[in-house]
Amino acid sequence: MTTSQLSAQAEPATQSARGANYIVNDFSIQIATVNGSGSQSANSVLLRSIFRMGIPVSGKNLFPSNIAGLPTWYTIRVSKDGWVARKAHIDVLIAMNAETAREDVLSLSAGGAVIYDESLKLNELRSDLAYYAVPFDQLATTTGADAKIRKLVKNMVYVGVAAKLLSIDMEAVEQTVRKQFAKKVKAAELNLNAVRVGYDYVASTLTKHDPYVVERMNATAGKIIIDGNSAAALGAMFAGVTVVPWYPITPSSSVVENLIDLMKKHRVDANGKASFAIVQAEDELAAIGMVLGAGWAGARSMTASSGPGISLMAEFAGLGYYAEIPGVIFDVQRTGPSTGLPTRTSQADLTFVAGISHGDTKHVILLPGTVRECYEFGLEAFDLAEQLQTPIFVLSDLDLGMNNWMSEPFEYPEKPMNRGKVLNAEQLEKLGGFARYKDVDGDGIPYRTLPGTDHPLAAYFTRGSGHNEKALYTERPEDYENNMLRLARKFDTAKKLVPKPILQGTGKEKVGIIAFGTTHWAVIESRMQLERENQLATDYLRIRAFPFTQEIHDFVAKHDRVYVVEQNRDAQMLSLLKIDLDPVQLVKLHSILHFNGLPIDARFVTAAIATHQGAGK
Amino acid sequence: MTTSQLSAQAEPATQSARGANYIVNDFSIQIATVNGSGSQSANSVLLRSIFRMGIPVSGKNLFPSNIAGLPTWYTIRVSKDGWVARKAHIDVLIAMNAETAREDVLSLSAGGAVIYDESLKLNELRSDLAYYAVPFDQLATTTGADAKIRKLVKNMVYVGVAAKLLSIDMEAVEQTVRKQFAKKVKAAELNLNAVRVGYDYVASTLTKHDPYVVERMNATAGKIIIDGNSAAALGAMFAGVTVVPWYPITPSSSVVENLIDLMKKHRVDANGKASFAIVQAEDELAAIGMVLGAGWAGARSMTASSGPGISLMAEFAGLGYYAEIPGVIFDVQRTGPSTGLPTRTSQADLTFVAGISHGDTKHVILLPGTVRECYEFGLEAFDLAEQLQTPIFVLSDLDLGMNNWMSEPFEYPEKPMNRGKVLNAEQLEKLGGFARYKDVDGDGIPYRTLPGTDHPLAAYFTRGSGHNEKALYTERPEDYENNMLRLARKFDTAKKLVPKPILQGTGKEKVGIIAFGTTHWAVIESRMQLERENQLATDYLRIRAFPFTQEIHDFVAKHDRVYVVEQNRDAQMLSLLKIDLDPVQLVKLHSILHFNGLPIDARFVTAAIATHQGAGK
Amino acid sequence: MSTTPVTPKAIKTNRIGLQILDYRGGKTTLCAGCGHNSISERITEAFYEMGIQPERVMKMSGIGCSSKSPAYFMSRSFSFNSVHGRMPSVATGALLANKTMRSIGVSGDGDTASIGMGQFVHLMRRNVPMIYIIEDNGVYGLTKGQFSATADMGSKLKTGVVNDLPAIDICALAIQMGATFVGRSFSGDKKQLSTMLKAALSHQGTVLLDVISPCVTFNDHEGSTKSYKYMQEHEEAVSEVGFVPYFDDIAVEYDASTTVDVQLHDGSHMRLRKIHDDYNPTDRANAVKMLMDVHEKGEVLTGVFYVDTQKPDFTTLLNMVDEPLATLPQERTRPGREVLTAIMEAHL
Amino acid sequence: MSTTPVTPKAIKTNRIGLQILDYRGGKTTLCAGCGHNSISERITEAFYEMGIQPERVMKMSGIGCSSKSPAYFMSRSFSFNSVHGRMPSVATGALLANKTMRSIGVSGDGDTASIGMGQFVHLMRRNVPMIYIIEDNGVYGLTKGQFSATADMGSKLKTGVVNDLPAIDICALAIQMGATFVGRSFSGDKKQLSTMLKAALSHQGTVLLDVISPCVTFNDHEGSTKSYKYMQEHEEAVSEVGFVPYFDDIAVEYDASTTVDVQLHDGSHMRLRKIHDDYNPTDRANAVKMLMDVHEKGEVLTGVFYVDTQKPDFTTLLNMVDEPLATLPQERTRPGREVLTAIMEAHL
Ligand SMILES: Cc1ncc(C[n+]2csc(CCOP(=O)(O)OP(=O)(O)O)c2C)c(N)n1
Ligand SMILES: Cc1ncc(C[n+]2csc(CCOP(=O)(O)OP(=O)(O)O)c2C)c(N)n1
Ligand code: SF4
Ligand code: SF4
Ligand SMILES: [Mg+2]
Ligand SMILES: [Mg+2]
Repeated sequence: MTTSQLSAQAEPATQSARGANYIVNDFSIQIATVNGSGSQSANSVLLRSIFRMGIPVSGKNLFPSNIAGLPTWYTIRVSKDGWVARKAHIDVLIAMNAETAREDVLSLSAGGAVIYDESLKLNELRSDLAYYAVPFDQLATTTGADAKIRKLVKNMVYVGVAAKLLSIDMEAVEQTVRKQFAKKVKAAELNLNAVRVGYDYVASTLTKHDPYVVERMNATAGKIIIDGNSAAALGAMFAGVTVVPWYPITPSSSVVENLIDLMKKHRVDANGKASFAIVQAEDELAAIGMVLGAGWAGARSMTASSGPGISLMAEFAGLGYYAEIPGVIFDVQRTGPSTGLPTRTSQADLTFVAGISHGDTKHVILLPGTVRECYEFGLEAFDLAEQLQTPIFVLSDLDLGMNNWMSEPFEYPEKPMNRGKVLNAEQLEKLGGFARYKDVDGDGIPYRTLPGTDHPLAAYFTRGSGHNEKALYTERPEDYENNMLRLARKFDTAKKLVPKPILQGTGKEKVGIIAFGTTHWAVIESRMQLERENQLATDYLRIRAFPFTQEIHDFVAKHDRVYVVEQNRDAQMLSLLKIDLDPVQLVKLHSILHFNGLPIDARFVTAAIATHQGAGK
Repeated sequence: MTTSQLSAQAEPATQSARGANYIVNDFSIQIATVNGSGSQSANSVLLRSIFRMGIPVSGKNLFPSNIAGLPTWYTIRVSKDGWVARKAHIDVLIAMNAETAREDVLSLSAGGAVIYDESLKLNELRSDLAYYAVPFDQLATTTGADAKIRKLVKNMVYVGVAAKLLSIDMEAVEQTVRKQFAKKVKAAELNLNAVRVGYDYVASTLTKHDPYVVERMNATAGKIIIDGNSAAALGAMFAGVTVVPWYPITPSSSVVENLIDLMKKHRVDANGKASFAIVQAEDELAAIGMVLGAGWAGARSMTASSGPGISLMAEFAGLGYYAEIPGVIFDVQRTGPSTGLPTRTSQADLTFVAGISHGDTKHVILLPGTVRECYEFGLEAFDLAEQLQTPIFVLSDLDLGMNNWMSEPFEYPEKPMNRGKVLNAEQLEKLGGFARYKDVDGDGIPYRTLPGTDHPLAAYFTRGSGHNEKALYTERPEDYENNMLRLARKFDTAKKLVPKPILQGTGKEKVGIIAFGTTHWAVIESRMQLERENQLATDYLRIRAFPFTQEIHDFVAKHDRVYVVEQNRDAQMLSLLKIDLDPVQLVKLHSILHFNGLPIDARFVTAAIATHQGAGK
Repeated sequence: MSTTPVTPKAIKTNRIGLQILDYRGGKTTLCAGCGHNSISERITEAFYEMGIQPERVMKMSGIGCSSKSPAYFMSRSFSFNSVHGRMPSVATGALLANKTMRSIGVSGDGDTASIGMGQFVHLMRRNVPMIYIIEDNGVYGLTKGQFSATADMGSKLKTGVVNDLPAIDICALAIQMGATFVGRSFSGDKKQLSTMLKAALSHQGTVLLDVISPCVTFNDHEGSTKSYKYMQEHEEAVSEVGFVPYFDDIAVEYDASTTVDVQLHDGSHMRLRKIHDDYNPTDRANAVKMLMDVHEKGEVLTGVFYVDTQKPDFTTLLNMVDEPLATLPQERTRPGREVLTAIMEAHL
Repeated sequence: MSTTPVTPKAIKTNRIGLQILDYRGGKTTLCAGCGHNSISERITEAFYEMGIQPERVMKMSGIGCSSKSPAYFMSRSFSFNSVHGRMPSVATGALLANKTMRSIGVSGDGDTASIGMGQFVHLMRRNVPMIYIIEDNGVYGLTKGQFSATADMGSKLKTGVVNDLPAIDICALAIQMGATFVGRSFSGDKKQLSTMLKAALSHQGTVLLDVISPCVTFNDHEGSTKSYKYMQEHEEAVSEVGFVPYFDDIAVEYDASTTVDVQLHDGSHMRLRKIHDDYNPTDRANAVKMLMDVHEKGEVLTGVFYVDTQKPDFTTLLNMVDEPLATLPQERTRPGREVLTAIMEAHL
């Protein structure tokens, strides 16, 4: 089942509190602009103003792989029920880009609204839409803003227009703008003024004739809005990360760029000295090499990258596995090679990362599905890396990492850091030395020492897998095999330590769904749709880590049919499941795949499952 | 089931033509030396002399990862039945290395023979062996050779000693030496003299009291002895390879080093001009980059490497897949990272290579199991690469690539080269242009042009997957998805073009075995053992390529139980099968894994299957 | 050349009857004002003016704003936008396959001096016959403005972050490593850049042109040493570059005491009129020293620093047949049956 | 230091009471006569003589015969034999984690100048505080004798194959790229190498020592420019290197007109007595020029070419706390509860 085989169906209109004429708190807005035009802060004001009114929202930025001048779409989904996945259909369009305006209008939902620059003359394209022509340039001039910044001001004008048309509280807008420009009072006033100009224009000139409105709710109190990369950076900071070599690459750069800001604020001591080193490496080979060097020497070290950079790390990743060195690698997944769709989302690095490097390597992977998990796994990954003495990959994606998501606020870590099995000089003295690769505790995890440990028996020689238990060079077949078996045992131990999957549903349905990462959001919405429209109750298990824990095996065992939904072409999660699950269970698994670079949406999942269930009946 | 859980059992002694006291043409000889001592040519003389007597042989060199001074073992298996897999047990030991002599003797089969330097005093170690003490230094002096080369001469002395003790024809030895030193008559005489000194010493001083002898047969006529890397080089030369960037790495270096010699001889024209470019690159990233550049520009291009180098190629390999560029990559597999066991064999790059690179990549892999296939697939790979417009990986291993194997001679390619779908200027003129990524023929393979094609519509812009059918940049979801689906179709087309698996057995047994690459040799011997000792008849399918062809699905479908035998820890072939086979079939599959760096042997396979069959009954 | 459209009289054409239009590329997607766009224009002109058949040209690049620019000139040429930092190997491979093609590579300072350093050095060392242009803006444009390894010590990002690592002088490095035609120019200096490109097209060997090309979005502010303003204030030409193409019969006079005349491989002449005192474009060690000395002073030298027309290029060293390897017929790449037979006999 | 064994009087010990035995490594597995083994001995001695606690030392390497050698000296130090060509990054990471450690890296010419070029350049540029030794034999020893990128043009393999690409002068490159202590020596020159190593141990910044180290198995024949014989005939010291460690109170006289005295970071003094005319160990551009000039003549310059004691090393630039980052307690690496609360509020 692939994307193009299914066309999304429009949502059934929900009854409005204001009466049948309105659709309240359940629609999506798309702002079509070009990148580099500075619309981001306007879009953010729009998003956060609605959020401030207590209404669940989500924002997704669809941007091109260049710096300025190409079409960009920002979509705000307003959903009283709290659905935050991408919604394929758009209800309200703010058409600021002449280049795409035609196509944008043509793809709107019937009954939709179009706010557009009057020069674009879009109102002749379709008769089933509500049109609002706005003389943006003229209004921008009215604001009295400098010619230099008039382009930016224009963006704030559309915020005002939308606010009035959609009944967004000006009070909420005002608070949002003041918060967003907290340190720049003048800019705040300027922007607010522009908003008002837009607002007033509508009030004085236009009549609303579309059904989309917002109404205050109380569904966002105490919630935060944040992107996954900022959350991951927070996790890393509170995990006590100290060494961060990196190399810029979209969509992972902001993990480290956020971290830099955070660390400069919160990890510099009274003398101005840093408890960290963040280094822009010359490439990803160097970044991962530094991570391993630092991890070997005892630091909590991480890097962040995306597909092409991850590919370059393959040799070192294997060395990390074999030489048993902690380190954390965030892979914020995107689509294809560098000249693929680098600014589109994907979940297609999974199988590659699971076994990255030649030879028998296996890697532990964490799979955050929420911004909160970006934070929590960001924390957790460092404990796991040091406990397991191995590189830990955290697989996020562009949708999670770069888009804005609502979330419960994050909790301060209560557990102290777990620095793993490290022997100090006193312990060595008591033990009379140690064998670096001996499985003392039966969990496959050996003890290590850190460079500088002040004991004549502390040192050992680190190399790949060509060593015996005492870290001495050997080519003996038995030693090699035993070491490989221990590494496999260690991987088994990982199963006990990684985050468990999360079950939703009664646990007693016949049909199960498995998903991971951002696919989650489409799946939970789809479950509601399936239940409502197809009378199909489902259970749902969200996988949060590789290797697979027992719950995953049990889930499949307990269901008659299990849909594995993911955002890649090659059914990567399904493949890993096939390798690991009891073979008798595998007939139950069915793949639902989405891989066109856009975030998966609920309608796609629902249609695929409904069709398949129909066929399977 | 792992190596150490099973200990090999001694072969039942076979009846000798000379009477019950002899074991004829069915034993193994191990020469224990240190590397850098020049024993290679002596060992080769021994191997080839027996071969020249018409007796099937195989030779395996177990060498350390350094240049000189560490223990090295060369094993010659003499097998009238033509078994050439490694045999775990050694019958005749030539102990030249004091460091390992004790252990070497202790690991001999009962009733074995030991030829050793008298100074080593090994004869007190065990009472169940036949000992032959030889004063090697003294004999070497007797030869009258210069002090400088006496060390080398000593090696030839043990050839003479073994020849006499094992009844190897001196005539065969003489012919072998003369052929080996064809261009150095003096060296031939010197060596022959040393052989005779050893021979005469035994004749005059020692009495044979072990059972191992050779007797002329007629089982090697017309056969050649060659290593897989030389064979692969031959294949590449006759495939018309033109651009060969490479970076040295054991055990792949000799692919290119042999190729250099061959090309200098056979691919330089009368004016001394080369029809090729072989370039030592600065690393494997550069090597694969040059392969892609050359393949894009229309050349038949290849490189050869091993695990660490293959890992470094990950990003480019993905680009090759997405940008659809032909190229051939030989991966001569070894064990672990660079500091693993780089001079030991392995089949552990399979899953990594099958999906090498981030994103949804899939690669075509050829899996030679014989030296002849190294040649044939060496040829085939270039046709496939150009037909499919994609990188083709040829997975050999150290055992196949660097050891000596008997083979039928190779056949001259009768098919003309298939250069794939390339449009020239006239065709373009007729067609009025072309769309680089359009699936004109429904096989997923588009047409391409080569740089320099003299037509204004010939050029196109090559990038990864961010393009439409016309090779123009796009970020449209539909275009992206369609292109990905076409690539998947192309991969399906590959199934029709790759070498089919080979079936052995009636095809009607209940138990099947699947293997690939060098595991083949242990499996065929094991089938005989299973049939003879366990009354277990088996069918056997040797997989020769990925993606899997229909025959593989059918084979599994037709059998009740199928053992997948391979030389890695993680059951890599089994994993790929699990992903691709009909899930209902998977319960039948069982893994037999060998991963201690030594080539797998038949006894290991037999014991594993016998045990499992017992358990399964 | 049968496919070249017949041109009506009025339209301006070059030596081989093509219009400038035939050398144009796709519409740029780079920022308005980006230096890279000016360089694309100069490249277009140079190939047009030298009358080079576009189909005989390979345009190679890595990844970055700069590396996109081959899409914006000469659409009739063959182009390969490869991976980040590894264009040198791809370009080398393509030239080995077809040494009869001309090759122009476009890279960025990040693409070359950071991730690409290894391959870059080895391309120079091999003297691979191509024009290698670095569109040098001191930052990673496409990933939004981080410092690259050519950023000068002390230069500032928009955010105020100061670079505390020394800049790599890519020209000094290229000369040391073996490139045979090395110069620097500025995207804003039409005349110099055009002349240097045309001369580069006449050279057989590695031409390395480091073209300062301001990033208007991320590195064109006060405190940047790669801004238009900084370049206007600190550019110092080491020589005036003149060029007389081989197909111009005009004998241009020059003063031998102030001007070095270099005859290039295709018979064209490059005339380098000294401006800088230490200037000697044929002395490698001296050229490196001059660059290092001047760099310390904060000046940006431009011009042709070094040229060597004697050193054989890489394809020559390999002693290949004259025709492209890519399209040699089977008869010339598959040895005969008797060769295999003989080899098999040797292994009997 | 409680764990240091008490030594009976008669046995020779160093400043910190350790015997030379405490600095020994495992038995070498390199070829008898390999230059690398001599270098291991010199390293052992230098650390012993300088009285450096072995546990305070990290031994880093890539892949190659040379890169194995850390196993053959100082077993009481911590060692990381990493991957081919990427030791610089691993060493950098380790020093970031623990800048209080000393770091010595051993690499080969293949490991550094071929596959490792990218990382090498950037290590130099950062002036990472470590001693980086290239055991330079002009070939890949461990893969059986192919040319590396430091092989001289025209030098011959045993098989007769001639190298037709120019050698990379790794010292000239290191100086240009920013290393702050750059010299060349010869594995056979005990005195010079020992002295340079001891001085190197007193320097805070990147020390690059290119040590010609003949490969007796693959590159010690006639026609090689990296053989013992060639070195004996062509070595030309640029200066005599003297060293007065900080813990020796002796004031050694020297002639300031012929000798440059360099005070190193730990207070030791290096005395460089000029032999070569152009010698000025504090002039970067000049040092590069001298090396390039001499290299053309086929001579092999040895000695300390360049030293800069002013430039801050990389760990200093990063302005880290004094203690190793690796072992900072949780209180210093996990900000307090109130920090998270405030951040959460900002995102409300
Ligand atoms: C392996 C890899 N790492 C990182 C990236 C992300 N990336 C794209 S362009 C770029 C830097 C480009 O800088 P430069 O070469 O200076 O070009 P500019 O954009 O400044 O012209 C980076 C880091 C990538 N595409 N591939
Ligand atoms: C990625 C990778 N490529 C290739 C190799 C094979 N290899 C091992 S050592 C070596 C060259 C070593 O040369 P050099 O650094 O000069 O060291 P030497 O042995 O001469 O001391 C190579 C190519 C490897 N281990 N890893
Ligand atoms: S970001 Fe900079 S380099 Fe990139 S296109 Fe814009 S101005 Fe040019
Ligand atoms: S091969 Fe050469 S470099 Fe390697 S150990 Fe032997 S002599 Fe040394
Ligand atoms: Mg740049
Ligand atoms: Mg070397």
